[in-house]
Amino acid sequence: ANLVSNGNDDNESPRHVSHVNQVPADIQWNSSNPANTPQITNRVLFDPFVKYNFSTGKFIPYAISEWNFGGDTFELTVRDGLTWSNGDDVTASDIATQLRIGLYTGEPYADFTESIKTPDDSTVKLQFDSTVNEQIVTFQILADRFVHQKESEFGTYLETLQNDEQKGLKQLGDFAYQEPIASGPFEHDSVGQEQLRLTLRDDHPDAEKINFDEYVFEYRESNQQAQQALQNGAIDSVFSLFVQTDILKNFPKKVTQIQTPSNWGYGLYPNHSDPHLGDRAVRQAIQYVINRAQVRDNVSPDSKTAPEYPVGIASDNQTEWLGDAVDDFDTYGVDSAKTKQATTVLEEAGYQKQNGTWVDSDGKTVELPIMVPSDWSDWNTATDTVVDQLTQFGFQATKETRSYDAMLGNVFPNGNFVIVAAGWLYGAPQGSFPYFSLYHQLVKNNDSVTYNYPAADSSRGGNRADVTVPARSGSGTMTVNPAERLSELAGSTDESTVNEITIEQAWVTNQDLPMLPVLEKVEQTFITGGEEWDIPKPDAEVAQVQWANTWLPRQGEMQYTGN
Amino acid sequence: MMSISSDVLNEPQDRDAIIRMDDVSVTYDSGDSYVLDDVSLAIERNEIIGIVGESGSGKSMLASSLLDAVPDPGQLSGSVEYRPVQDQNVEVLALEDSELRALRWEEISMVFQGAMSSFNPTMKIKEHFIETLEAHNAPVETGLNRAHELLEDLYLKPGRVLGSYPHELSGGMQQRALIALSLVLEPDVLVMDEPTAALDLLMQQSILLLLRELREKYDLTMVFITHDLPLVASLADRLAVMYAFELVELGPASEVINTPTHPYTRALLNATPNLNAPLSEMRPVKGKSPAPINVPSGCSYHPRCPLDTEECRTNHPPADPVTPEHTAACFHWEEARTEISLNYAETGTNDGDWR
Amino acid sequence: MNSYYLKRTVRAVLTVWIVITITFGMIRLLPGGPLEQLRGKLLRQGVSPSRVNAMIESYQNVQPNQSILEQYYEYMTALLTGDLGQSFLQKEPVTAIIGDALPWTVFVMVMSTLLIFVIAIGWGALMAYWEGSTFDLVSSSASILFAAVPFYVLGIVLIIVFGYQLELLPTGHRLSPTVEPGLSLLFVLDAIDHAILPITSMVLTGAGLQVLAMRGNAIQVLGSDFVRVARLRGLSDRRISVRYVARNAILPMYTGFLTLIGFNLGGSIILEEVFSYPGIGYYMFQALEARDYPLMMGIFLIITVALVMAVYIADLTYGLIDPRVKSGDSREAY
Amino acid sequence: MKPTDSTSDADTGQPTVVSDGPEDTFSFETSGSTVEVTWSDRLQDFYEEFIYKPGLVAWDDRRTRIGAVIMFVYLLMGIPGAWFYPAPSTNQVKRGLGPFETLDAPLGSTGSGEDVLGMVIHATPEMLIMVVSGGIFATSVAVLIGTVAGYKGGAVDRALTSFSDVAMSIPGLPLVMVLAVVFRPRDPVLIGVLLTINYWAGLGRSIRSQVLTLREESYVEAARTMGVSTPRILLKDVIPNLMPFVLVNFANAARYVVFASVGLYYLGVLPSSVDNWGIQLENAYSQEGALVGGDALYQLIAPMIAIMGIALGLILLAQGLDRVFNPRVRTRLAGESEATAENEDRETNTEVNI
Amino acid sequence: MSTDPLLRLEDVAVHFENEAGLLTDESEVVQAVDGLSLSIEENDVVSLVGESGCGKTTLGKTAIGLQRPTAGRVTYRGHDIWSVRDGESDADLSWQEIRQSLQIIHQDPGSSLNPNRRILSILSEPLRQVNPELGTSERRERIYSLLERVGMSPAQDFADRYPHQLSGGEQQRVVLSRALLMNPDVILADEAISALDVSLRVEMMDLMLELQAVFDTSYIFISHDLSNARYFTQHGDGKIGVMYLGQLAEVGPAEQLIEDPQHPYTSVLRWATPDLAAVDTPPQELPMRKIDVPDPIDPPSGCRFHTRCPEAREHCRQTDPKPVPAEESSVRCFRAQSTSPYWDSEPLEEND
Ligand SMILES: Nc1ncnc2c1ncn2[C@@H]1O[C@H](COP(=O)(O)OP(=O)(O)OP(=O)(O)O)[C@@H](O)[C@H]1O
Ligand SMILES: Nc1ncnc2c1ncn2[C@@H]1O[C@H](COP(=O)(O)OP(=O)(O)OP(=O)(O)O)[C@@H](O)[C@H]1O
Ligand SMILES: [Mg+2]
Ligand SMILES: [Mg+2]
Repeated sequence: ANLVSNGNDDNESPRHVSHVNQVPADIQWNSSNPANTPQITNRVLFDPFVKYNFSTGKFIPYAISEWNFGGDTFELTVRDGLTWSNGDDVTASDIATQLRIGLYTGEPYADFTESIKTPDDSTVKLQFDSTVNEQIVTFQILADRFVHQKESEFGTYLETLQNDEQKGLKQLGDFAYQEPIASGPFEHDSVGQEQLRLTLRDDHPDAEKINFDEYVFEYRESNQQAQQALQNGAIDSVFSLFVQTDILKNFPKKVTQIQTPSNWGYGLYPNHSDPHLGDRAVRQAIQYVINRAQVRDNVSPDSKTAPEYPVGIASDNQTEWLGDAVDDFDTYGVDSAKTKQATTVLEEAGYQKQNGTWVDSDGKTVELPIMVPSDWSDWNTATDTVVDQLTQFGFQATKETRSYDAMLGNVFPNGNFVIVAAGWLYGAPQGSFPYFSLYHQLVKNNDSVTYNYPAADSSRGGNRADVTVPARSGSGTMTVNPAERLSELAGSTDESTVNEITIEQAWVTNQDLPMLPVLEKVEQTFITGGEEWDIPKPDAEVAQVQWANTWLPRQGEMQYTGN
Repeated sequence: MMSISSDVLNEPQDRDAIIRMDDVSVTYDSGDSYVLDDVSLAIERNEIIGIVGESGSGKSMLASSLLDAVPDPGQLSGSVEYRPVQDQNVEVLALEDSELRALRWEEISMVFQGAMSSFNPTMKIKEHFIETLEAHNAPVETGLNRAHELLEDLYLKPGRVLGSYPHELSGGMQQRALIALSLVLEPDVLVMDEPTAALDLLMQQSILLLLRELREKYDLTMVFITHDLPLVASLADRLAVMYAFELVELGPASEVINTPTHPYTRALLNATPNLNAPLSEMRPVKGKSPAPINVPSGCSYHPRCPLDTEECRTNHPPADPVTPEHTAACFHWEEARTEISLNYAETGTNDGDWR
Repeated sequence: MNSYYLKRTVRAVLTVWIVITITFGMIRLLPGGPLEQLRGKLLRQGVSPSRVNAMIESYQNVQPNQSILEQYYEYMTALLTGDLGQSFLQKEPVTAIIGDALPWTVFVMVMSTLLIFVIAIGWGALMAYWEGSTFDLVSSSASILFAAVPFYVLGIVLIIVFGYQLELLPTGHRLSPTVEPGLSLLFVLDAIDHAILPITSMVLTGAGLQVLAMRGNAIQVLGSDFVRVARLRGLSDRRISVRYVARNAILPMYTGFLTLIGFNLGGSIILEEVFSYPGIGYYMFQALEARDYPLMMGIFLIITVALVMAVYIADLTYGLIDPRVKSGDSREAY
Repeated sequence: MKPTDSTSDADTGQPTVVSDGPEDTFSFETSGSTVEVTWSDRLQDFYEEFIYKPGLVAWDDRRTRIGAVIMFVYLLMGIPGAWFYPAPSTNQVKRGLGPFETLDAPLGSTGSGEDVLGMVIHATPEMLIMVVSGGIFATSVAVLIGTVAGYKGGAVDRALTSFSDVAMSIPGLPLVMVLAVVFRPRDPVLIGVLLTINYWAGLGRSIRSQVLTLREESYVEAARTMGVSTPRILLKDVIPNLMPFVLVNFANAARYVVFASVGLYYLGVLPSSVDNWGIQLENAYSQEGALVGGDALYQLIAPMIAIMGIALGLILLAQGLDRVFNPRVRTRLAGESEATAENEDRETNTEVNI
Repeated sequence: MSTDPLLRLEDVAVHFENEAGLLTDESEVVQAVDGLSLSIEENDVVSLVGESGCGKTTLGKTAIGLQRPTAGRVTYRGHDIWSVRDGESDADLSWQEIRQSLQIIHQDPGSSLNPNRRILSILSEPLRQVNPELGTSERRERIYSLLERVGMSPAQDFADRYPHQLSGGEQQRVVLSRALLMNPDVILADEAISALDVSLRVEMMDLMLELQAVFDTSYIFISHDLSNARYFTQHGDGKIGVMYLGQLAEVGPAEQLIEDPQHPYTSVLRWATPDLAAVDTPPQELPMRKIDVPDPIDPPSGCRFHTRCPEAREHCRQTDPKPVPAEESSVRCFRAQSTSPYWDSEPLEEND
C-alpha cells in the first residue's frame, strides 16, 4: 500500500495512503470561503477541539484539554504543548480569533454568545447573554471544530470584520488558504491534481505515537474507483464510502469496515403548503404505506437501517430518550405496508379511491412526485421502491430527479417541490442529541428548505405556530408550540425538563410527521489492517468516531507494521 | 450463336501485320453475354485503321483486347499476336505481368475515351510524364525533351501545359496532352478509343490533322475507334465496321465509303448528315441494335435488314471478299449495292473547291 | 489581403461572436443562478440567512442587479482582454482552469481523431483493394458492429475489463497520484497509460463508419478511368495505391477530419465524465451542475472556437490540398 | 415566315396560351382508347410506389434486411411488448436474481427486485418515439433550410447559410446538456427534438450544396422553363433526388439520438423518472456495483445490448436505405424492363454523419 | 404592330462575373455574348453553330428568357420580356405567358428527365401548367396520343417507365414531347441531337421538323456540326448563324452560307465538317493559325478572330468590324466590304 505502482521507489519512508474525493489541488483550507473547502484532509492537517465518541456518547478532550460550563459562560483550555507547524505555540488568542470570526460567519453559537475573551494564554472564555443548555453549548462549540485559523493568518480579516462587516466577509470569503499552517500531526508538503502529501511533524504532542512519516490523500473521483483502490490495496483507508453488500463480500479480508452512526438519512420532506401534503392524513398514510425494511433491503442492508419510530431522534438514541413512553408511539410499520391503516386514515379525511387512485374530496388526484438528487444512486433506489410502494397503494407517485446542486440552489430555498428526498436528521455528531434533530424537523432544518410547516421558523415559510395533535394519553388533543418549547429546552439546564420536552416534541413529530423518515445511513469507514497496519477491531470503542482513519493515528492505534 | 470462326476477314491481305487478332471474344456474366464475338483482324504496320460502329457495338472491348486490358470481370479468349518486327510473334494474352507491363505503353499505347478522366486530378501533367518514364526505366531528361517536342507538334505550349493540373486545361488541350503522353515512350502502335468524341468538330478535325502528321513523323501504326464514320473516313487507310460485337465489313477507306457493300454500312452512311447529300435522301437506320444478351441468331443484322432471307436468320454469314482487300460478312452484299442506294454517291465526288 | 481570405475570416469571427452572444443569453436562462447555488451552499453550512444575503450581495463578479446588457458589455470587454472571469466553483480564473485542462482534452481528442483517420484510411483502402473478399466482408461487419457501440458504453466495458477485472490500466484520472507533470519519461508514459482507455473507446467506436467511408471512396477511385490508365501506363502498384487511390480517396475525408476534432471536443463532456478525466469536458459538466456561469461560458467558448477554427482551417486549406478547388469556390467544409 | 395570329388574341385580352391551334391539326384523341383513372387505381399506385417497391428494394439488400428485422424486433418490443409485458417495479421478483434463473425475470433482477428484461422492454417505446421525432426533426429542418437556401440563392441563401453556420458552430452536446437542464424535458418527442437541436445544421449544409447542383440539372431548368412554381419544383424535382441522402441521414440522426439520449440519461442530465437504458446502466454501474464485484454484470450487459442492437439496426438500415428510392434498383427488382440507355447504377454517396 | 418579330434580340450582351480565385484579387468577367442582335419569326428555324464555349447556349438561353442579359433587350412580340418579368411593362401579357411560350430541349436527354419520375408524371407537368382544368384521365389521354405520335407505342407501356428504361432516342422524344405539350412559340434545341447515335440524328431532326408543322413553333437549333445544322435549317427554311467568341460572325440562309461562306471562320467550320465525298482528297493544311480558342475573359482586340484568321491583317487587330447586312444575311468581316482599310493593311506575322 505504501508503494505506488509506478511511483518513485526511492521513497523508503512508510506512509499511509488515504482517499479524498476532491481534486487535491483545488482544495483550499479557509473554511470561511465556501468554495472547495476540505471534507476530510483538514482532519489530519488540523487538530479537533475534541472528539465525540459514538459508543460512549462522550466528548474526548484533544486540542481543548478542558472545558467548563457555567450556565451562561463556557471556558476552554488549550492543550499544553500544542504548536503550529511553523513552530509557534497554539495560543488562546488563536482559538479566540477563530471563534470570533465565527460570530460574523453565522456559526450557531453566535446566536447566544455575547463576548469572547482570553483571560490568559491558554484559556478562552465565552460569555452568553442567557443560560443555555449545556449539551447544546458543548455540541455547538466543541463538536466538529478544528484548530485551523491561526491568528497571524486570519487576524487581519477579523479586524476588517470588526470595522466593516461587509468588506470583511467579502475579503474573508475570497481568501483561498492554499498553504495552511497545520496544527495537526501532519503538515502540508505538496499538492497536485492527483494527491495531497502531508508529512509528519515532530513537534506535535502526539508525534511519537505515529510511526509513519507521510499521510497521503489520493484522489479517486467515483465510488467505484475508491472501491477498486481499496480492493487492490492502492489506498489504505477511506473515510466514508458507500459500499453495497455484494461488493463488500468481495473485499479482501484485511480491509476493515468500521460502522458509525451518521445520525442522518433518507427521508421525505413534504411541502406543507401543498393541498394534499399539508394534510396530516396524507402524510400518515404515506408513512403507513412505506415499508422501510423493504426499502433498506433494496438499497443495501449493510449500510442502512430502518428507524423504528418516525420521530426526530436517531435510531440509536430512540429508546434511550423515549424511555417507557415508547409504547405510545406509532411505528407506522417498519417492515410492512400498513395499507389498512392508511386507507382508514385517508377515508376519514375524506379521500377516496377512484379507479384505483386516491383522490381528495374535490376529486383531485393525490399526486406525489418525489424529487431526488439525480446522482445519489442509493437514494434513487430508495425512491424507486417508495414510488412503487405508494403506487401499489393507489397514490399517483413518480420519481423526479434534479442535480443536488440544483436542489440546493433552487428547489430547497424556494420550496419548489411537492415532496422531496432529503436528510431527516441533523447529522453526526450533533444528531445524537435529540434537540438538534427535533429542531431540524419542527422548526428549522439546516438544508434551508422552505416547506411551510406551520411550526417552522419564518425563514422557512412557517410562523412558529402551535400544533395540535392527539394527546399521548390516548384521548383528546394537545396543542403545543414546538418553537417555543424547543427554545425552552435550549435554555434549560434541568435534565428532567429536557427529557420531558424531548418526549413531548418527539410525540408531536410522531403524530404530525413534519418529515417522513425512511432510512438512516450507517457510515462506512474502511481501513486496511492485515500485515501492514496494526488497527483496532472494527467495533472497538476507540474507532467509534468520525473518522477513524484520522483519529486512530493520534491515539497510536494505527501503527505501521511492515512492508 | 453459329460459329464460323474461320472467317478471318482479312486473310488475303495479311502482308505485314503488326497485330493479329484471331477469334477474340469477350464475355461477361460468366460467358452468358458476348460483348465481343469471335473477332479476327490483322492490323498492318504503319497503317491507320478506323474502327466504326454504333454505341455499344463492342469497339472499346476490341481496343482493350489488344492490350489484354478488358475491364473486370470480363473474360477474354482467342489470340492476340504482336509482331514488333516481321516474323517475331508475341502472344499478348500469354504474357507475364512484367512483360505485359513492358508491352503496354512502350510498344502499344492507348488513348481512352474521355481524356478528362484519364489524368489524375491531383497531379500536374508533368508528373504524369515523369512517372510514366520512370516506371519504364526510361531516361527522364530525354523523355521530357521528347514530351516538349510532342506537345509542340500538337500546337501546345509545352511549358504551360506541363505545369498545369488537368482541370486547368480545356478539353481539346487535355486530349492532345494525353496523346503526347501516350507517345512519350515511342510506341509502335497507338490505339485510340474515341479520342475526340467530347470535342467539337473543329477541334476534332484539328486533332486528326495532327495525328496524321504524327504518324508521318514517328512511323506509327494507329487504331482509331469512333462511332462517327465520316470523321475517320479521310484519316484512315482502312475502315472496319462493327455491328453487334462483330466485324461486318473491312476494306480500304475509299472503297468502304464509295462502294460500301454490307447493308448496315450502307444504311449507316445514308443516315449520316452530309454537307453534299440532297436532304431528301437521308434516311435513318430503322430499328434498334441488339443488347449483348439477346443477339439475333444468324446474321445479327437481319431484323433491321431490308434484304433478309431465311438464310440470314439461321446462318451466320462468313466474311466474303468483295475485292481482294475488301470483305463483307453478308450473304447478299451484291444485291445490297443495287437495292440500297447511297444518297451521296451520285453527287459530285469533288465538291471541295470551297477550300 | 485576398478578399476570399478576408471574407472567410470575418465570417469566422462573426460566427464566434454570435455564438458567444447566444450562449451568453442562453446560459443566463438556466434555472438557479450561481448565487442561488452559493446561497444553498452557505445555508447548508449553517450560515444564517441574513449573513448569507450580506455575503452574496457583496459577492464579486456577477452583480444580479446589473442589467443583462451591462453584464454582456462587461463580459465582452473582458473577453477582448483575454479575461474569461473567475470561476465560482474553483475560485480561480477561468483561463487558468481551461489552461490546465485543455491540453489533456486536446491530447486525448486529437490522438483519437488522428488514430481514427489513420485506421480508416489504411483499413478502408485495404478493404477496397480486396473488395468482396472474406477480409472485406469481415471488416465491413466489424466496422458496422463497432459503429453501433456508443463510445461511453465501450468505455464502461473497457473500464470493467482492463480497469477493474484485469487491473491492467487505470480506470480514470490524468495521471497516477505520485506522478506530477513535468518533462520526464515517467510523466509521458503515465499520461499515455491513463489515456489508453479513453482513446481506445473513441477510436474503436469512431473508426467504423470512417473505415466504411474510406472503403467507398477508394472503390470509387479504383474504378475510375485514371487508375485504369495508370495501370496501362505500367506504374507500380505502390505508386498507384499511394499517389492515385489513397490521395484521391482521402481528399473528401479531409474536412471531415478537421471537423471531427472540433466535434469530439464537444463529446469530451461524456467521455471525461465516464473516465473521470479532468479535461474541459469534465469541468464543463461540473460547471453545468453548479451553474458556474463563467466557467461554463469559458469552456463553451473554447469548444466553439475550436469548432469554428476547424471548419475555418478546413475551408482555407482545402484549396491547397485539392488543386481542382480554388478557395473561393463553393466547395466548403461540412 | 407565317404572319402572327395570336397578337389579336392579346388585343382582345383573351388568354393566348391555351390556343386551340394544335388540336386543329393534331388531335390528342387519336389514340382512340379512353383512359379511366379510378381511386382504387391511385391507391394501388400509391401502394406500389411507396410501400411495395421500397420494401422490395430494402429487402433485397442483406444489410437493410437485417436492419429492418432488428428494427422490427424493437417495434415489437416497443408496442405489443411494452403493452403485454409487466412494467418493472421494485420487489416484483426476488432481489438480485441472476439471468436465466427464473421465467419471472428471464434476464435476472436488480438489487431492488426489478425485472431487468421488463426494464429493457419498457424503455423501448420512449426510445422509439425519441428516435423517430429526432430523426424527423433533424432531417426535415435540414431539408427545408437546405433546399430553400440552395434553390433560392442570394440573400435568402446568405441568411440561411449564416444561420446554419452559427447553429453548427455551437458545440452540440454541451448545448443539449444546457437545454436539458433548462427544460427538463420528459416528453420523448421533445427530447428527440432537443437532442437534434443543431444536428440539422451540418446536414442542411450538405443538402444545400446538393441542391446547388440539382438546381443546375437540365430537368430542373426544364421545369423552370415551363413556369412550374418553385415549391412544386422543390417538391417534385429536387427533394425526391435528395431522398436517398435524407433517408440515410435520418437513420444517422436517429442513431445519434440513441447515443446522446442514453448518454445523457446515464449522466443524469435528463430526468430519470422514465425508463431508459441509460438509467439502467447508471443503476447497474453505481448502485449495483457491476464494475467491482462482477456479480451484477448482467445488469450492465442487458441495456448495453439493447443500445447496440437498435444502433446496429439503424446503421444497417442506413447502409441500404439510399437504394430504396433509386428508380434503377426498384425497376430492376420489380422485374420491369431494363435500362436501355446506360447501365450503371448510380449509388448515392452515403455520407457519414455521426 | 405585326412588324414585330416573334423574338428579337437587340444588342444583347451577357457577361458572367466570376468570384476572385485564390491567387487573383480582381474578379474575372467572361464575355459569353457581346453586342449581338438577332430576330426569330413565327415558324422560323435559326441554327447557331460555332466552337465549344463560343456562347451558343448562353445566347439561346437569353433568347428564351432563361438568362438575363447584362445589356440590350430581348423582346417577345415587341415587348421587352424582362420589363414584363419585373412588372414594369404595360404590355397586356404576363410573364407566365411568355415563360410558357419559350421552351427548351437540352443536349443530354438523360439528364433533362428527372430520374425519379415516370414518363407519365414528367409529361403531366406541362399539361398541369397550360391546361390546369384537365382531369387525370384526360391528361393521360393526351399524353398517350402524343407519345404515339412521336413513335413510342404502346404509349401506355412507355408512359409507365422511368427515364432510365428508355433509350437515348426515346428519351429525346419524351423531352421533345414535353416541350411541345407546352404549346410554345419557340423551342430552343441546345445540341438536342449531339448525344444521339449518328444513325438516330436524322430521324430526330425529321421528327422535330414534322412536329413544327403540326404545333406551329419556331426552333433555335444549336449545333457544332455544320452538316446537321444545314440539314435542319434547310428543311425548316431558316437561317444559320455562325458564332465566334460571343459574336455572330455570319448569318445567312443555309445553302448560301455553306456554298458561299463570306467569313473566314465560316470557311474554317466548313473545313472541319467531314465530307464523305472527299475521302480520296489528300488532307489539307489547318486553315487557321492557331488551334485553341482565345480566352473569353480577355477576348482579342479588334476582330475577335484575328488571332487565328488566316486572312488577318494589321487592321483586324486594331478595329472591330461592324456587321455588314446584306439581303438575307449579315457578315462581320472586313473582307465582305469592298472598301475598307483592311485591304491596304499588312498581313499579320505568324506569331501574332
Ligand atoms: N463491365 C461490363 N460488364 C458487362 N457488360 C459490359 C461491361 N462493359 C461493357 N459492357 C457491354 O459490352 C458492350 C460493348 O461495350 P463497348 O464499351 O465495347 O461498346 P462501344 O462500342 O465502345 O460503345 P461506345 O461507343 O458507347 O463507347 C456493351 O453492350 C456494354 O453494355
Ligand atoms: N454561369 C456561367 N458563369 C460563368 N461563365 C459562364 C457561365 N455560363 C457560361 N459561361 C462561360 O461563357 C462562355 C460561353 O458559354 P456557352 O455555354 O454559352 O458556350 P457554348 O457555345 O454553348 O459551348 P458548348 O458548345 O461547349 O456548349 C464560356 O466561356 C463559359 O465558360
Ligand atoms: Mg467505347
Ligand atoms: Mg452549350
